[in-house]
Amino acid sequence: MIDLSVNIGKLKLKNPVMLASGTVGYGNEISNFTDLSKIGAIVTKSVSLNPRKGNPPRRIMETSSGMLNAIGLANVGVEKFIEDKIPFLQKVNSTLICNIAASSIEEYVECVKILEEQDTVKGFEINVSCPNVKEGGLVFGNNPEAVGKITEKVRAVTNKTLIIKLSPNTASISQFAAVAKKEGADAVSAINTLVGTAFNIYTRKPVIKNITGGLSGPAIKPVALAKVLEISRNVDIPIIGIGGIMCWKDAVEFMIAGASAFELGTVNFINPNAGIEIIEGLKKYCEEMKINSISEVTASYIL
Amino acid sequence: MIDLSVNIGKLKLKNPVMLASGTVGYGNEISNFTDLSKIGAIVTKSVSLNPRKGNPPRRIMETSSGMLNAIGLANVGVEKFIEDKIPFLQKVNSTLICNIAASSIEEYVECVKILEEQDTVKGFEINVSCPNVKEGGLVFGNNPEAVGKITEKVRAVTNKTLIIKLSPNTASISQFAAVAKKEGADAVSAINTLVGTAFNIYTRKPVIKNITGGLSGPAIKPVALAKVLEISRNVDIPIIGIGGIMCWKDAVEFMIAGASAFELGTVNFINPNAGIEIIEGLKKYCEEMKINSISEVTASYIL
Amino acid sequence: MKIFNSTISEIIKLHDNINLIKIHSPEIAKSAKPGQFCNIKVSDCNFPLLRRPFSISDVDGEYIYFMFNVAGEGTKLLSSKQNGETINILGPLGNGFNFETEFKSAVIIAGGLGVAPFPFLTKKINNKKIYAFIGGRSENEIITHGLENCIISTDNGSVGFKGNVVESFKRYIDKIDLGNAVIFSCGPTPMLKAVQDLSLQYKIKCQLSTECAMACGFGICQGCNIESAEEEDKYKLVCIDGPVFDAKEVKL
Amino acid sequence: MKIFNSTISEIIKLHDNINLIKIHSPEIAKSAKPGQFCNIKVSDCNFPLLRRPFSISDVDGEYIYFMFNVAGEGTKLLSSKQNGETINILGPLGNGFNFETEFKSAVIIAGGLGVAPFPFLTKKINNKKIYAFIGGRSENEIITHGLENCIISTDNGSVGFKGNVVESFKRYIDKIDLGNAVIFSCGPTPMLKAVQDLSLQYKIKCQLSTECAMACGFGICQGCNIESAEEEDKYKLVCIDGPVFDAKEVKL
Ligand SMILES: Cc1cc2nc3c(=O)[nH]c(=O)nc-3n(C[C@H](O)[C@H](O)[C@H](O)COP(=O)(O)OP(=O)(O)OC[C@H]3O[C@@H](n4cnc5c(N)ncnc54)[C@H](O)[C@@H]3O)c2cc1C
Ligand SMILES: Cc1cc2nc3c(=O)[nH]c(=O)nc-3n(C[C@H](O)[C@H](O)[C@H](O)COP(=O)(O)OP(=O)(O)OC[C@H]3O[C@@H](n4cnc5c(N)ncnc54)[C@H](O)[C@@H]3O)c2cc1C
Ligand SMILES: Cc1cc2nc3c(=O)[nH]c(=O)nc-3n(C[C@H](O)[C@H](O)[C@H](O)COP(=O)(O)O)c2cc1C
Ligand SMILES: Cc1cc2nc3c(=O)[nH]c(=O)nc-3n(C[C@H](O)[C@H](O)[C@H](O)COP(=O)(O)O)c2cc1C
Ligand code: FES
Ligand code: FES
Repeated sequence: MIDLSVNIGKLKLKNPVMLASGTVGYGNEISNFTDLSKIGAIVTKSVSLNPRKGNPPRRIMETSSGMLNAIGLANVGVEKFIEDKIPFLQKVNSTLICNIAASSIEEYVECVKILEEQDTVKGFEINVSCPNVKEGGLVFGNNPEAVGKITEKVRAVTNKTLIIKLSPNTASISQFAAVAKKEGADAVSAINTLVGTAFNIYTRKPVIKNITGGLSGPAIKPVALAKVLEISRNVDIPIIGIGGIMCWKDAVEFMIAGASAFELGTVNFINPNAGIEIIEGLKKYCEEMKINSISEVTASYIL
Repeated sequence: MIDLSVNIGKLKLKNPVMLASGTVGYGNEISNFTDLSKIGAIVTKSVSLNPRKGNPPRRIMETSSGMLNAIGLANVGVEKFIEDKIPFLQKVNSTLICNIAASSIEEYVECVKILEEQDTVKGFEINVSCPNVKEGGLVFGNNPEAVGKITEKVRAVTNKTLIIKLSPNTASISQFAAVAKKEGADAVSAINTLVGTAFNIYTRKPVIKNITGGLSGPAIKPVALAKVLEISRNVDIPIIGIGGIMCWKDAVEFMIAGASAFELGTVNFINPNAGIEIIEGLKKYCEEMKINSISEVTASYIL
Repeated sequence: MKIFNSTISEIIKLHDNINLIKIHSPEIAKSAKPGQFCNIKVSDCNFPLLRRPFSISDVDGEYIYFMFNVAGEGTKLLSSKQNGETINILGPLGNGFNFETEFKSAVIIAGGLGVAPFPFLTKKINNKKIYAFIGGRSENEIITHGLENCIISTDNGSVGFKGNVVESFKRYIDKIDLGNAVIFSCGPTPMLKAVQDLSLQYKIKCQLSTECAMACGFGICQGCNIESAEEEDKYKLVCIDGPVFDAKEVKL
Repeated sequence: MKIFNSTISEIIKLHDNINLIKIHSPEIAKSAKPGQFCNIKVSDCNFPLLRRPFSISDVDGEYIYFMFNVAGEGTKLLSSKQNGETINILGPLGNGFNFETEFKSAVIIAGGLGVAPFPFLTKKINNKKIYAFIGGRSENEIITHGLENCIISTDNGSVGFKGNVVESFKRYIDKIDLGNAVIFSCGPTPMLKAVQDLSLQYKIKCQLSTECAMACGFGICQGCNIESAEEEDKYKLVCIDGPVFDAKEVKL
């Protein structure tokens, strides 16, 4: 029997497959296509203190091996999240991580405080890196002090696993990982989307109403892997790898590059059962490579 | 008759199509496939003061809609460049821009000084952003002071058109463009490649010997467009757009986003005649859109 | 609503650029409703990355049909499929037309490929009086396959009424018992908008099948939002709240 | 050396996984030399991004042949092409084998798909004594199409000598007039390395057709470097200095 379980700080996941924020909704729709109880962890769509309408259409477009999105953190707000969404997520026998977005440090703290009470919520992923909102988002994500401050303040109000989700839109992501570690984060996740855009050449307007959007999908995989590797080589903190994972081979690459677990994003839109297929692939890989525990793969790179 | 000519500082190009550094060699091989005399400008492979052997194999790999490369600035050195390469480039009736790489500010200056004497060389593109060398490259590219210093010192020794080639591996590319402008650059080019990597999941080694490589091709186009737009909205300096251009439509997108001219990179490997085809495409676009001069397209975005 | 690997049994060319693809898919055939769509993976690899949404055009026994034109890379790949190949389909998705209310006549208003969902609907409402207003830019955009009582219009007048499909319908406004009619419309957004305005003006019941860019097709990406006419603070999602909306529900 | 849109006339299945594609390309047919290759665009779109290099396997009148197996996405697409489709080919590229020197016997040593360039070479040197050592993992990797005087080996012994192709050749070392022979070898790098070592040890003239990742195939990307055995300070490029190298020229 191969041990697929992994640890993220104090949190034990039954396997390293996590579903990324903003790409699984609140779990209910995707559960028509896949057995969520087999998934290591589910990260909710970013929740903010108050409901957000999100950006006007058009919010998405396909690019070469990728997609741009500017959803703008549309979400029901923390109150309704607890009321309407947690009951379903509770029944799913996975691990629930709540992704939090905010426009101010106080809002992060407030949100976490409220959700801290919820037993179903096993940890927080703090989104300091959303490229698609005017306030917060990258304003925080590109400023190490701000990331440090947010980590410190949120850490003070939660005993649950604390993950800081980092932006790739920076020269030195490991600097941010180091700050997060210093201020008490249990892990970092990398990467959020890259800032991108596209124009309609006849109207000369941006295709995405928000002007820029976040680039995700296989196009960004090499960048995401390099960011994970950079953190792994420089900072001793568990890393959750994200970016362009489409199949188990991609997932293994992320673990080799330093990830303890990984999140599936865009692939959920195309193959909502990808998580389960990846679990199968990981098992076969471990068998073939005579690996007893998947966690041995983490940061096993030979440079 | 549509006017395809554009100005980059004092330099007038017959059209905005430039061939990017490192993707046309020194012009001779690609001239088997295309008529270089019709191309707006040719940017040479980065030249350094002394010859460089470059990185050991394996140097390249394909990724989803992109490729990683870590050539490591292999080049013949400035002396041999003048002796062996300029004679051919002189005969080609295009405009020659010399791309310069160096490990120190002094080396940049020395190189430019030597090439300043060459009439065939009409301008310099200063590569402060190569991700694939240990010294120089991104060490400069991610430090605004260093970029400012290099620009200032090089400006002092040349009257030719001076272009600073910027790295996308940074949170705020416009900051670098602003520094370049302040220190006297005539233009900036954006973007160089994004840092990326890939692993062989069976050997656990990076596929590219250099560990990381530079990601280019259509995968990065949305990112490149966003960087060009960012500079265009923040700094008043001519921009040369680069990144994932495969056809004339991509080229028009870059011009709309703010570029006065653009460079073709990876596409040359796949279709070495792409430059000519893009010129034809631009003409038809201008006809259809009733544009008299292609330069009207530059920064014509409606946000 | 599941993912299926289904076999293509035939690709029929209706016009130069318009194809009807017949796929063996008993499960979807069984549960599908007119106006629903499927999200199709047109290749086995990561390119094109996203699935492509297509209305279920018709259902016949265990077979389902999609009608499509070659718009870009994805539909080009789809059109070059061979009989016997398998294709990955996610569906059926969306709400579909509501045709189980009381009404006497169905007014179909379709522009271009907007006819796609109507062969199936026509089958299901064959006890009603149907008027099918079919419009296109020119003759080779006019598809009447699987439709009944077609009233044709073309922008260039190459066949039928010269003018757009909404103008074509307007000529009949006095002739149809609009109080007992429902408009079912599908086509380009500007056309839908004209139909919507008309239906509100004349107080005709009206259902619009809308289109927009989609990533998932089943409610997890929030990429397909559309302005709600009823709620200020929330968008509707075309993929799960639609693609068919009551004309009063959305702002186009 | 140009870019051509050529027509596929046939795809012949030699084995389960091994195909021979016949293409009408008078220009390449006219100028090609054995050991040269072409860089082929296997799709009309940006995926897969790069061209794929394939040795010119044979030339017959105005037709050229490539032999390939399905390795990944690119070769999968290639294998699913239809007769009559056009395909974009850049070539011929590289230096090719040098067979215009004085020699009496040609020793071909090919592993797996390494046989690809040898039907063409065989045609050009049919006045020489040829020994064709053909190796593969098992019987279904053995292709003798277009070859002469084949001595077969398989790793699993399912056909011919049981062992690798270099061991197979070694058994003949005493039987061939090696002083007047030239080895022409193509196959996986570890095999080429063994052939190289052997040729240096026995002082046999030897030409190795090497393989590596390529972006352009004609000298502009510098992606295909290989360590030179002669110059410390410079790499050679497989695409223009090779793909065929004298065994003394390169470090494998
Ligand atoms: C609910 C729904 C039902 C549809 N039903 C049909 C149908 O029955 N027949 C038919 O021919 N077409 C239909 N379409 C449109 C069809 O999905 C597009 O024509 C198709 O996605 C184009 O793909 P492509 O790769 O060929 O074009 P490309 O332009 O290369 O596609 C690029 C991207 O744009 C998106 N896109 C392009 N055009 C459209 C469009 N009109 N609507 C939404 N997204 C688009 C694609 O999904 C893709 O992500 C429907 C769309 C929706 C949303
Ligand atoms: C000079 C030369 C001649 C060749 N001749 C033949 C031939 O006659 N018949 C044949 O079957 N194959 C030949 N190959 C190998 C052939 O190019 C690869 O099998 C093919 O590129 C695989 O593409 P893919 O998309 O199917 O595989 P993938 O693995 O999906 O390709 C991914 C990437 O890796 C590269 N790649 C994969 N395998 C190889 C390889 N072995 N060598 C170089 N690059 C590789 C591809 O070009 C591509 O960029 C030759 C290679 C070279 C360099
Ligand atoms: C449509 C969409 C919505 C997203 N929404 C969020 C979000 O609300 N919060 C967040 O932290 N990340 C969000 N992301 C980013 C993903 O969680 C992930 O970091 C990114 O997409 C890269 O992974 P991928 O390439 O596998 O998609 C979103 C991504 C997409 C495509
Ligand atoms: C193989 C290769 C070699 C390159 N070498 C150089 C170089 O020597 N100097 C430089 O400034 N940029 C170099 N570049 C970067 C390109 O000039 C260009 O900025 C980048 O590839 C993005 O454009 P593209 O997506 O069109 O390829 C190289 C790119 C590639 C792919
Ligand atoms: S298409 Fe993803 S939510 Fe509608
Ligand atoms: S493949 Fe580009 S230089 Fe050889």
